[in-house]
Amino acid sequence: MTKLWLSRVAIVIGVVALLLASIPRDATPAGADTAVTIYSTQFTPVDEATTFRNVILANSPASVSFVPAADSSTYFTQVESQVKSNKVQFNVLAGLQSDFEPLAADGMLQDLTPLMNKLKKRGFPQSFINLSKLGSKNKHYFIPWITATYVLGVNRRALPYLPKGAKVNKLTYDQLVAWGQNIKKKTGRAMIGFPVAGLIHRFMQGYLYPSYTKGVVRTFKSKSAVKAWQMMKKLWAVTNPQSTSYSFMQDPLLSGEVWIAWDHVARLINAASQDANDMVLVPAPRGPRGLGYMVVLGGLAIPKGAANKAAAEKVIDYLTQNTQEINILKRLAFFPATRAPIPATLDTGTWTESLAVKAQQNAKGSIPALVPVGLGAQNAAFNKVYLDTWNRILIQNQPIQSVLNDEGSIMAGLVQQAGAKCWYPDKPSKGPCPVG
Amino acid sequence: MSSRVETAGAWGEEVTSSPSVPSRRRPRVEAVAPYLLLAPSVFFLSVFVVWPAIQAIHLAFEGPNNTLTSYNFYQMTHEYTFWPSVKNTLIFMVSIIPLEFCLAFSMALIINTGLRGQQFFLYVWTIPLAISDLAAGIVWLSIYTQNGYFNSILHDLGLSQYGYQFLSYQNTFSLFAVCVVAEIWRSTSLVMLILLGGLQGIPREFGEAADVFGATFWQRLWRITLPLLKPSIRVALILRTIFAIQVFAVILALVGSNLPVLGAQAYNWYHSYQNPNIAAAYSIVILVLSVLTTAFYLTVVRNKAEIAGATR
Amino acid sequence: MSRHGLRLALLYAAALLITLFLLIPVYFIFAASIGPQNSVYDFPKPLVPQNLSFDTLSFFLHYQGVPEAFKMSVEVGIIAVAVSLILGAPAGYAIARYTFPGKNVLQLIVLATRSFPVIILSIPLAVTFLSWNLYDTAPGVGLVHTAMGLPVTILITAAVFYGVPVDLEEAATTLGCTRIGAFFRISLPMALPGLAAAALFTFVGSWNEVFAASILTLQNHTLPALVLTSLNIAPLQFSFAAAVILIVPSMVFIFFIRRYLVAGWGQVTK
Amino acid sequence: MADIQIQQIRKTYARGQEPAVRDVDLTVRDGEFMVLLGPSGCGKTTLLRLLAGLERPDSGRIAIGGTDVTDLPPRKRQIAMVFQSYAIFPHMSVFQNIGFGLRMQHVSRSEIQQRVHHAAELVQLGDFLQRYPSQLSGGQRQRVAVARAIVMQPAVLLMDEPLSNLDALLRLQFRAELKKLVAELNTTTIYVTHDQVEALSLGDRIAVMRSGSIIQVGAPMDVYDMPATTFVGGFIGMPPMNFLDATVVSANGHTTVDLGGQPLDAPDAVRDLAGGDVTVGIRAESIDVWDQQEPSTMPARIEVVEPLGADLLLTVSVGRQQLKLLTRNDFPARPNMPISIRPQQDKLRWFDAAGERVAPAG
Repeated sequence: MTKLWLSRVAIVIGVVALLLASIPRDATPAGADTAVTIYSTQFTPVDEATTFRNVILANSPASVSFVPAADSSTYFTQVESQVKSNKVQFNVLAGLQSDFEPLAADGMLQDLTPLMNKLKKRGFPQSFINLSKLGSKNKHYFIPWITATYVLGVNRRALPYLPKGAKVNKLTYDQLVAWGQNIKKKTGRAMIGFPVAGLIHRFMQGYLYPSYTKGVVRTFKSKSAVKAWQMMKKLWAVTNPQSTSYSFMQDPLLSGEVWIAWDHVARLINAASQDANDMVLVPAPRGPRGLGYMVVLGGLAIPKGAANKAAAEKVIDYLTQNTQEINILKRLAFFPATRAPIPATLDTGTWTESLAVKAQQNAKGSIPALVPVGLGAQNAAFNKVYLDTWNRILIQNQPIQSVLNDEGSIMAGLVQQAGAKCWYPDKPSKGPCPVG
Repeated sequence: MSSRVETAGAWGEEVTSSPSVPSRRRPRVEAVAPYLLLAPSVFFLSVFVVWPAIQAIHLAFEGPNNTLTSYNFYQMTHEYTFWPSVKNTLIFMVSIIPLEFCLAFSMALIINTGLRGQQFFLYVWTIPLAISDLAAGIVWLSIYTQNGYFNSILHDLGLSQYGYQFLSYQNTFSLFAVCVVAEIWRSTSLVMLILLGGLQGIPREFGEAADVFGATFWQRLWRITLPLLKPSIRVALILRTIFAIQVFAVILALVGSNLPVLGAQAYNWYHSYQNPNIAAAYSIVILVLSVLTTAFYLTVVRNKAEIAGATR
Repeated sequence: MSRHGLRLALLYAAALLITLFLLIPVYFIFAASIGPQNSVYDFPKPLVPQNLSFDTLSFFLHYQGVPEAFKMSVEVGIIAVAVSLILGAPAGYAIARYTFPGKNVLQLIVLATRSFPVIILSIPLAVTFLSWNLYDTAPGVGLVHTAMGLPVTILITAAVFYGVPVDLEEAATTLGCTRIGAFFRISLPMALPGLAAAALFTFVGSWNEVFAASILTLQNHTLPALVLTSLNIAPLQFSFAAAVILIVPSMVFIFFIRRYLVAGWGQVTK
Repeated sequence: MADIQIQQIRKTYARGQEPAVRDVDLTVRDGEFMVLLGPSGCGKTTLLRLLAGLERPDSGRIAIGGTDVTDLPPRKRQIAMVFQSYAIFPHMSVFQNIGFGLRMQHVSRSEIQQRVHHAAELVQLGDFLQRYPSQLSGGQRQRVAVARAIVMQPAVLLMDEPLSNLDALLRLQFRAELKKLVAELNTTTIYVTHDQVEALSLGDRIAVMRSGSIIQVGAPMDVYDMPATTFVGGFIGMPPMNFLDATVVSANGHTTVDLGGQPLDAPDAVRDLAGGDVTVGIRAESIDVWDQQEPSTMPARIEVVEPLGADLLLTVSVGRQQLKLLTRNDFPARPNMPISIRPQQDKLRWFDAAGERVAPAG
């Protein structure tokens, strides 16, 4: 009996030891002095983060650990609490302009003007340089780094079903609806997809609302917004109902569950690259007020109280070099925020992407919407308003106007609390942006 | 509770019990010994269970600047997902428990017949006990997702070309069914263990006596086994119900927000929307439901003997 | 076939059916995680994996954050096991060995805390832990897992000590031991396998717990918390591999403690 | 080696309950084998546990070898105990079990070796020292328990029903071995049992207990022959003593009782009970029996015949009362047969209505 028991203990200890031994060691040993930690709202998906670490950071001048943030709100509270408690673990912040904005407003970011002057030769567009001031007069709080947008991914098998007169590069929302209906009629399947468990709020904030109302907050419950939602209801009827659980569209595109999908370029690029023969990327559709689209500008900043500023600046310098910018384009589908020369030999996926992006930007009457600005800790709640609106109107079939009124009052409360002024394409406001 | 109980201890085989030894009074030091031994645990549980519970209530009523308010509850109940999530949680609970009980009871009875391979069955049947709700959700996701294994089998059988959308929000019934199957798969083991523990505490002679008197299998089950098993059944019911009310990771992994439930709402409010007050309000709803169902079981599933005992 | 034989056949058929229901999903998740990475998009999926490849598993294991989360999970588990044994074993011993006023009430309270929803505890504790500097640390999560595991530890250890006859301790005291000496020389060695079972059970519980772990951590996730927060940003194969990694260790542990599980839960209802 | 003095020991387990041991006095002489005998629940085990120090008395004193040990823990009392369940440590080998107590006393390793081997030889376990308890039979475990106790060379050896878990044959064999062993060791021994045969065969003296009190202490044959109460008479002996109810009749300075036809002369001590009830006790083997009418006998009728081998056990009715008697196996007994019986006058024991013996005086 004792022997049996001993052998059992041995086996259990063995399993524990195996478990411990099987913990893979960290690939990059953390050199204490030069180690730089990047905290980022971008490249958070598992695939992207892996590529970022293994490819983009491969030749970095310092050993870098890359920490993806759960979401913008977490990012904000985390940085703010670290800076306030003076225990800053992050050396570099990577995020969207909208992520930096509330941090700068609360004085959490260092002034990077000297670095900006040093890096000016990278050739940032003037508009980006202006944005990096984040409303201040002459301080630059972040270095422009990457830009990205959202487009449609289309499986070529859907092309035969295009409605008459519609061109896949110049779709309107009504044509998209007709296209979906056509597919459903002929194949019996709903083949349009939206990342409802993913970035769907950006679709409403940057595409649907600007295209139909040329606004986001001021026009939230307007008549034209109601029209937009009426169109959406028709579109939703030919949308794959599994959309409610999609967080990225490349998976369902690749598996053939959907043929037409809207998403962030970085979340479509795998489909476009892996299945280059079947997949094309095209500009988002246009609405009655124009082609609303959203460009996100990502930058790099340094939080106040961060250790090792020199190494941090070196890392920022490194990441904005042409090689890295082009690598990010090739591998992660974010475009350079610099004048990095785009090579002619991009892979097919990235190439069709760049075409789609350009077409979207150059389209007549395009409305480049901004990522919501000035909401700070209310970001998550603000996005939730859009998500709830989507769910209530499309999934629960509640009456459009009353949902918009309901959610509009919640939104008004949030904007008020955050004190956020209007952002483009809404007309500027003096105080908190009024919900209309 | 009797002062000594024979259990399958490590040395159970060679230990023969002496006739019941009455409880023994010990000198004064020993009279406080049990309290001293229990004190650390009680203290710990107070700090990490009782105190947070009080805190939760406070948090749920906390407004800006430390004021007290019921606004959190107002906001919670006016969220469009609140009532659906209450409803879903309750339906989930009500549909799981009877199914799971029948299955668990059958499993316990089968093991208790002492059939050959009993050890093997016991091990396999307790495997899900090792599987977290999160992992269970993912496991069933691999089966029920549109291009998952279930649809693959249907396809191979020629029953479906592209597969069914079991996880679509439109198909409420299949959403529920999928979650219920996954949860039953994961948690029946626990119920089986509790029932089996109880079954093994019932002396075989009772059943044999009933056999001798010509009782059929069902009569025996109904008149001998079930009444004697009541304490186990009650514990299993209470634990199981409370866990069902808390259900969250299985559903998050399997159907995401297509099926809002209270646990997932609390998680989302804390984690995604960064609002601990409303999250706490949700947890209070969970607490109230738990207390109500426990009280229900305690009054409904009672032994006559216990009622007699209570008046003693 | 005789009536008895028929009944036996039915019994085995039922047992087999249940076994299949419980095992097949485990088989599928293993099958889903040992293909090459993009086999997750295949439809229809082969029921027997075609190309064996550990790509997916190794991708998961080497994904940044996973090794750390793995380590965190082990640390949290060890803390939970250690603290709940140190606190719970004496309590279990007291329940098994002494009769004292208030014993039944105490036992009931201990059991009640087990059934207390962890959801309720986590949220206020997250707030409290921030001020105690325990937020986002292994001890913080470990202590909450202790609170969840302690009641069961007490019950299992009580069952274990019930199984060690009082006579043995008394015999030791007549042979020259003090009461404490008798405990350490006789009861403890005999109870060790049972205590180990209680420890493993606590470890499995901690290893699997996800709600408290994700609420109480931000960057230092445990493995399940990491998987949960990655559900929306990870491809399917990542989740599948995660499920396998989560399942394997606890399956092994359960194998060793299944006997005690029956005894322990049997005890609960006494 | 030591004597034991127990004075006015009382033990109550829980408030409001009857005491398990009530104000017991008992003296055990040095080297004596004292058996505590009684039905279950009579307090005999409690008394033993009080002696061992496993229980603390409510009141009263216990002295071993002239030292007051009432407040001492078990390990300081120089006692050793054999438990009913044997209480063999399952995680230790036979050698470790037997040597456990010596190790606790920090006896040198070589001495432990030597003493354990000696003790093991005494109980014929020499070949089993490396085994574990799970590899032993019930009888062997019992021997380990005994060896573990005697190896301590205790002043007092306490045994709590050590044979009760053995089957009948083993029990018989062990009884003799135990008696020889204890006689050789000459250790003061207290032995608890509910088996009167064990008590009679083993003890130098027997203390019969009932409801927490000692009713009678005496040498086995004295207790058998002269039970202090009807309880003792009924508890000891197989078959138990016969008890016949009778009314005392006093006439002409002669006291007699009528047991069914034949008046019996009563001793003087019974005379005081004239007109009252008396119980007459007689052992089954002290009744003479004839298969025909005899003068000055009582008529009786056989009801049951049970052959016991050497003897026949007859259940007979005398008037309305029943009694059991033993006779030789060549007696031509059949059910319903009329017979004549006569109790041997000098074997008659007389008890008053409360069951106390009134005659003959002890």
